[in-house]
Amino acid sequence: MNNEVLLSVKNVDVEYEVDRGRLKAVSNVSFDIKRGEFFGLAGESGCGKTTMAFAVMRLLKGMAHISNGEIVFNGKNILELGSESLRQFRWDQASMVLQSAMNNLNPVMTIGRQLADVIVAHEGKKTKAALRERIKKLLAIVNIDESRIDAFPHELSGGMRQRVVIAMAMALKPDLVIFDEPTTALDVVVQYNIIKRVIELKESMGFSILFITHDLPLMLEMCDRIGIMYAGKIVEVAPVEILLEGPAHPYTDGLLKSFPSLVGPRTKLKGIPGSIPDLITPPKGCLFKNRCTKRTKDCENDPVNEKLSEGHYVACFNKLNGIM
Amino acid sequence: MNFLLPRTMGGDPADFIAANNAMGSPEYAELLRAQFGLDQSIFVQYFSYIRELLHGNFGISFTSFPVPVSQIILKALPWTLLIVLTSTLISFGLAWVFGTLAALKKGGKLDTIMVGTAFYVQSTPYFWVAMMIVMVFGYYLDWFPMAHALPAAMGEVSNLQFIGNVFYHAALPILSLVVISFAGRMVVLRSNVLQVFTEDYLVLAQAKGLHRRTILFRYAFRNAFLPSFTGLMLSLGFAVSGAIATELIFSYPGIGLTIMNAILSHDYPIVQGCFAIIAISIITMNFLADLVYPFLDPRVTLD
Amino acid sequence: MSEKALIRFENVDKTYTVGSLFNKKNIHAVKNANLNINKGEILGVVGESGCGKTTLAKLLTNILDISGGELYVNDIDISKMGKAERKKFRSEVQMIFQDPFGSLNPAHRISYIVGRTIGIYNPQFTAVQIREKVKDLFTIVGLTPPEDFMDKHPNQISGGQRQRIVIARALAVEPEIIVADEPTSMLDVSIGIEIMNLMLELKEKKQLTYMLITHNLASARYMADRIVVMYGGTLVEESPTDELLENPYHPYTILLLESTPEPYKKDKKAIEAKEDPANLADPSPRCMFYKRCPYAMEKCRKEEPNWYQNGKHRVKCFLYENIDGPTESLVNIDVYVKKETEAIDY
Amino acid sequence: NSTDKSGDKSATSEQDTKTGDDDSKSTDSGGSDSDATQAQSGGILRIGDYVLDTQMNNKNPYLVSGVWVFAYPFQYEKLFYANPVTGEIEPALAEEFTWNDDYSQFTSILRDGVKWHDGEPFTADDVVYTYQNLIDYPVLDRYGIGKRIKSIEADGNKVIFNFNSTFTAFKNFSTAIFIVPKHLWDGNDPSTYLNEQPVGTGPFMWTRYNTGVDVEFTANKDYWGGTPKLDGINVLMYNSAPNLTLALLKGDIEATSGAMAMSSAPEILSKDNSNIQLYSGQTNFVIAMNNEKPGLSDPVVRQAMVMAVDRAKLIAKGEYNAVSPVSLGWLPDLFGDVVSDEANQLGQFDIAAAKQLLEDAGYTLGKDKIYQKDGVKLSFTYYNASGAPAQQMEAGMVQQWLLNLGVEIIPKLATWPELIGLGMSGNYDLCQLPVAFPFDPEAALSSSFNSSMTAPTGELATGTNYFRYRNVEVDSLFEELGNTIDTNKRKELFHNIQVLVANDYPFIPMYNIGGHIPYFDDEFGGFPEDRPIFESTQSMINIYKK
Amino acid sequence: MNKKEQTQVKHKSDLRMNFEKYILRNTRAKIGISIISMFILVAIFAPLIAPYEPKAIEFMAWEKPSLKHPLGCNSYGQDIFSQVVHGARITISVGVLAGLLTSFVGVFVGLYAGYKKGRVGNILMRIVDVFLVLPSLAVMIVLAAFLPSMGVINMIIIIGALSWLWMARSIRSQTLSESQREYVFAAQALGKGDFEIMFKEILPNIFPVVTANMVMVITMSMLTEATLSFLGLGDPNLVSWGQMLSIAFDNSAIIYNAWYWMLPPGLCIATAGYSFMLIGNSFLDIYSSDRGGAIQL
Ligand SMILES: Nc1ncnc2c1ncn2[C@@H]1O[C@H](COP(=O)(O)OP(=O)(O)OP(=O)(O)O)[C@@H](O)[C@H]1O
Ligand SMILES: Nc1ncnc2c1ncn2[C@@H]1O[C@H](COP(=O)(O)OP(=O)(O)OP(=O)(O)O)[C@@H](O)[C@H]1O
Ligand SMILES: [Mg+2]
Ligand SMILES: [Mg+2]
Repeated sequence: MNNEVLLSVKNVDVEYEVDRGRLKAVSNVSFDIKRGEFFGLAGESGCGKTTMAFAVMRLLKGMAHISNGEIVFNGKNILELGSESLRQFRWDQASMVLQSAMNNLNPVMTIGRQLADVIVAHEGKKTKAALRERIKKLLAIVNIDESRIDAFPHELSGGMRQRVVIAMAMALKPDLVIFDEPTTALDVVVQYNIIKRVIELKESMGFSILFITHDLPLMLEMCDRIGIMYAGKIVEVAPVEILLEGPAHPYTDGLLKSFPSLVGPRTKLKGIPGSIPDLITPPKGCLFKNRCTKRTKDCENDPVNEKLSEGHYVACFNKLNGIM
Repeated sequence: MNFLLPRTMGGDPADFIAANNAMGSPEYAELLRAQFGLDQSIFVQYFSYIRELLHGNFGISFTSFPVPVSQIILKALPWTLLIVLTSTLISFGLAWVFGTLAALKKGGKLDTIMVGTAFYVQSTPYFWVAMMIVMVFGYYLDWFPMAHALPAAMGEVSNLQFIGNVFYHAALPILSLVVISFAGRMVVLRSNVLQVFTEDYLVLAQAKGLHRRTILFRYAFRNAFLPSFTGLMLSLGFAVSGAIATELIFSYPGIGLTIMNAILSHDYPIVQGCFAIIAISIITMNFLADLVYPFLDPRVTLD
Repeated sequence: MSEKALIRFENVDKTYTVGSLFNKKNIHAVKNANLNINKGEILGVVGESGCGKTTLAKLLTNILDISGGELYVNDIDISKMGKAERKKFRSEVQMIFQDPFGSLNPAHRISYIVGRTIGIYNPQFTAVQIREKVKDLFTIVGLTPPEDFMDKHPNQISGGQRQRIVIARALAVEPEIIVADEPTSMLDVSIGIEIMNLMLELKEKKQLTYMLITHNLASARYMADRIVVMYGGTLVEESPTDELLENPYHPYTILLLESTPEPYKKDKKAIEAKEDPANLADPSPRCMFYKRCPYAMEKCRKEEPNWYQNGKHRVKCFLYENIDGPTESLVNIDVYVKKETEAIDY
Repeated sequence: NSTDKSGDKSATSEQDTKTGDDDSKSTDSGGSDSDATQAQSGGILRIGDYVLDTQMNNKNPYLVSGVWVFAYPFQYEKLFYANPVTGEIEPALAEEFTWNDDYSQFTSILRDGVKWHDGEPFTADDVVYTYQNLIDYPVLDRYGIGKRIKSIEADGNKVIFNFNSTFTAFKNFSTAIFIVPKHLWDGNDPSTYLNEQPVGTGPFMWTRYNTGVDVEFTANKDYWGGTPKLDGINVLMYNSAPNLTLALLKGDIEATSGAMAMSSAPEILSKDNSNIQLYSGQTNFVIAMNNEKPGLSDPVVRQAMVMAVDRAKLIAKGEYNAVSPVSLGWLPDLFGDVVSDEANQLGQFDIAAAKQLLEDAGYTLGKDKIYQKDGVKLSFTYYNASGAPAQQMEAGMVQQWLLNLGVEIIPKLATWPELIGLGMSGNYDLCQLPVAFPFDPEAALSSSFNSSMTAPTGELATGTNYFRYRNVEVDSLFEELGNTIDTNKRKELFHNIQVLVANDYPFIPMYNIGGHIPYFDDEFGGFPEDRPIFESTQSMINIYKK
Repeated sequence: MNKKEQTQVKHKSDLRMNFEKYILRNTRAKIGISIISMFILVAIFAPLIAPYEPKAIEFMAWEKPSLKHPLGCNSYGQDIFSQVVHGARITISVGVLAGLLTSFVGVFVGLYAGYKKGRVGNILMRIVDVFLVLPSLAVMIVLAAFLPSMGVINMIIIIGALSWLWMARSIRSQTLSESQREYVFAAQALGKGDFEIMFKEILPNIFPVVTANMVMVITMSMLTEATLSFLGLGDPNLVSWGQMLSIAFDNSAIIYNAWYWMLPPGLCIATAGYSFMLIGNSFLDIYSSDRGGAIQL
């Protein structure tokens, strides 16, 4: 991993137009991903992770729009891309694996055809033989036997389908691969296998990963750095080691203490009582204040992002662990 | 049921014929009854009906005694099939194209107009549409013939001319059937396409940076078509219902009209025969659909 | 335990019939299950998706009928209950479902949902009494003040609150046994842990017996006294919780343990396992895990292993077939350790 | 072939018929002789008919079901022809006839030089064969002629019919029997013979049927009555009367067979060159009254009800004057001089008088404005055909008139077969239906008014006396009629019967359905006026293209 | 006592909530409701609105539209405008009553076959399938020929007898999927009776589907009424829009250029049906988006 910044998200706001008004699903979010970095994004359901990922791919449509900020990818603001250059940007530079393996693939096309589509769309027409050769190699990297090239998605198990999508994501050697909860529908054993494979691929290819999941233990085991989102904002970004030692934000702390563990004493865990505030009419000040044990009257103001150490940012008035 | 249903109708066909032709003479009606086999008990009638059916016979018509029902039906069926199948295909094709266009521009002008019109047309009485079509295109404008499946006194013509004539005459009936069925189909296909647009694989297809064309034709179009395929086959049953009014209005020699008249004149064998034929053809269609479906949708296997 | 257990599964089978008229298949979702649950105990059931956990739960709550064997609750064979017995049974065994969004009828107010349940078992109660009782229950499950919630519809409250309502509804009939099918898997962890805490608390207060189904070993460890591991419709291992984690017998249990992410555990080895889902439609006797098992023997393909028992710890695996008396685990983690792969390029 | 015009004169006691052909030709073609000569060039007349494909399978003129009656008169001929326009019986295949003294033997002398369409000569054997079939196959014999025939003999060009007893009406009945060729039919069972390719003696020959579209007929150059001026006729098939009308007005056809939407009559007549030929026929539309039902059993009530119905308005509004009225004496114009004028005058529309009649008879108006007497309220069910809007509209008018009179009507619908069933069983109070009769005044009257032709309510009537009408006096007149041979005496008896029946008011007359044939004569001429345009072979041969 | 009142008040507010949710929030539903209310008002006050007795044969046949006769007179000399106004009564009530009848049977059978399954349910669905294969219009004609003539009631029974089939099918499939939802299992585990589950648990959840279906059936019923009338199976003693069209066709209104006779009844049927469809469709839309249906992309 070098220190070159691949993706820089700066003060991005995303709003959904809903019946009751505007829902700010992502507000003022900034973070960087370095080349070759395995970056995780964690947070409770509905905190805006998927929205953020879709914003990076510019897949948001219809009622959603990015109302503020910029997303700089390889030095280019992708929010300014025209439709053809956007098409070329997608997948060639950043690819994405969606949550459910079942529905990621078109059920009525062979996986070979679907892989070929990607290649043809970005590299132009090729001979059939060349294409097949390329696709077989691709399948091989995710441990799928090349004989399955003409299989339909329903003929494969969930894990295999997810591997096919991963192979697809690797096909054009992009700089960034976004995984949006890639394995929640899979069993732990399969999930473990797949993610290990992804890491191997990352090591040898050198792409960066934006990894979104609920599963904090998994993330802690796999990622280099983690961003914690809460109610549309990033409250803390920190390298894994720091988080394991002790996070700075009370929310991160609560989150980490919500996971039962397989090792260590069987102590009682606390969780975080309460729930995410309504994002259409958010309260003033820190959005976490209602659930926070460390709440003070400072919290009525908006906390600002502070850099604590290299790669560690937090937005809180009452940081834990005295790290300062 | 085919057998019982028509028989539940009141009135006796033999009496009716006798009254109209023989001063209502009961003796004469009795003779007719014997000739039609209606003098036997209902069970005997039923068994002979079943026996004949197993031999592929539908019995002999009363009102056009002594012509076998199958002969009557076989003459009428092709015409009905012609207009029903052609109109179904045309309306399906149009619905597919326009449904997709409307779905693509959901909420747009075209979509609003199309959907609104479709709802409206769907609630229009079918026969009325047909009447209006006859009135405008057949009577006032005189672009198409108002009646018949072929020109009168056609004489010997080449095959090409024959086919030309057939479609020239079928134009208005088909148009009327298309107008009516197009609307409903379009709404369905539009919502299918919209449904497909929400599928993850379509989101992924977009993320993949595929060309718009590819997304539309490879991913959206075909998948949107699949759910309505079986419905397409079932809808033929409705189309036959529609054919009754069509054939009445366009003096078209099909099976709908045959049924209608047979019912009105209590000609059980024809009613039975038509119901049986229609049921059989719809069941066959469905069977064919089931056979073809696996080729269209690999998720379904044939076994 | 000399006394008979509260719940006894004796060779319980469950098969689903699926497919069309000409192409019928039997899915053996639960096979030959033998299991006791004692009063006041929390039994955890873990296993991969589709291994039959939910089926087991539905059998115990009598939502599904068993296809073979016997299932006793309080010494009553629940497949042979009469109407009155069934009603009594319903008030003894209650279920909490995985999906708090689906298990509450969105058409009713939550006060009705809970109140109606009380009403069924206490027909003598007046509306006022029921309302009071509902308020009590809401307080018990931590929905305070109850008045704030009474008249809401399920879709007006959060997932965690819904799951609390589900628990309140289960408690409304004052059951002895609660079967919880992944009660927290649809919830955010921070909320889920509270639900687990609530369940533990209620167990003490009300002397409940739990069957807790989960696919997460860590949650099972947090809650359960004893854990049963299922694979492919069969119970493969059963043991008190700590013993299971320390000394897992079955190759599958070990795979499960090693695959569970555990950031705090040092020196984790990278492992890799075959993926080959168990085929529940194949009726031939065998160890369901044999295709994926690094230790698989010829025998595993042809016969079903018997229980090997070591005190309260028992396992169904041919590795232990000839062992008499207590033993350490015969499975070495290293069989799963990933071999080095050459650099990847494509 | 058509030289023997002298034979056109009938040698009967009935008055001379006009010798149709020459006269009518000269009158019709009037001042347009040049057109008539041009006519030799041919032309094909297009006629529309309300006919279905199911009627095209079977061309057996004996059968009554599934046949296309309209086409027979072009192709087949009978011994005699009953002309409904003039009410006379004209010679056809038989040139002359003689009766024996007690009217139990009838000799018909056949026309010479008649040929079948296939070139075979027409002989007395064909006539014998035709009539013998009626005896051998009762199901073909709807008027029950066969059982009255003792024997039939051919003798040169004569056919001698011997009857079991006096059978004065035979000549009338013979106008209903088409003669079929023995040489083609012999050996087939005539009760199921389909007669795929009809061969007759008429002026037009069946050429081709184009399924569901039309039937083409070609002129029979060898027709005994003269070569038809047209090359052929072409009958187009339509499914409904409105469609026929549309086709006629659009110009797809020059004439219709008679089926048309009555309401279109004014519009058709408003066009140039349009005509509608009207003549009475063998079906009376009436509102049958069950003379046995309480209330209706009182002749005064029946009379009042008849008088409450404005028949002229009914015909004008409901049928656009395209039908002829029905007399209370039953017989329509086509029966000529046996029709009683006196009967026809009875029961004129006059609601006030009708009310008075009821009051005089002791009926009183109830609170609901309905007359009643002795607990019997004048409230009747009124059956009417479903699927026939014009009928229903007329029923609505009648209902209103009867309500004006003070009689309550409960309308009910039934299909045509059900209506007939109701009529036969008598399970009705009022029932609006058509009653058909043969071309014989005696049979027409007897079948509907002889008490032997009815049965008590609930049992099936043996004839068309659906009214449950019984009058001893009438019955005895019928008996007398059966024994009377003398024409003048018979005429008197007919008159007496009609007057008696009319005075009993057994039904409410509506109208008589005969022919109402719209046609355009801009391109074709020679349409006859003294005979039906299409029903008579003689008239068809004179139509020509201008 | 007090309690009861309270719950009743609650109930009302519930209804109002649904009303707001399904109707007021949706423009299409609003349009539909307003058109249909207009028709219903016309139907109720028909005698006040119509200038003449609809069946009175009093005027000149084929009169063209004029101030005296806004839509002219028909072939018998009846005032067409009065007929259109009165026709609303019959056509709409046939539609609505047949819709209600259909819904009643369809919901019951659909719920039963979908929830209880079992032999009775299967047989019911077999019957449904058999009937669905036959062309419904033809079967209706047979029924019409068979049933003793009873006018509107007849019509309603005939339409109802066949249209419940589709409804039962759609309700059944909805019930099938609904009964896989966990609240149904929960109800079973709580020992609720089958009928309570069917009608109190499942039914409220598929209510929008039922309503939407019902509304569609109403439209279909009005169309069927028109078609049967056109085929001559209607009750001629009543003035319905279908009956008017039937008579117009039979009396060759085309050749008289009598658009004022042929257009209004057809347009009325279409408009009334259209507004019902609008209502039904917006119900379904809201229902499916309530269920987390289509998320727009
Ligand atoms: N299409 C949409 N229309 C309106 N609101 C939306 C839409 N999609 C998402 N939202 C809202 O935006 C917020 C963020 O949603 P998002 O899907 O990004 O969350 P997430 O963190 O990915 O949640 P999860 O972990 O459940 O996937 C949520 O409150 C959600 O309700
Ligand atoms: N109603 C049913 N009909 C047919 N097969 C079923 C049915 N329910 C479950 N199965 C099958 O039985 C097997 C066991 O299912 P079950 O739901 O008990 O698994 P589970 O362990 O609860 O899985 P999960 O963790 O995904 O909830 C699976 O293969 C499933 O496909
Ligand atoms: Mg998400
Ligand atoms: Mg489960």
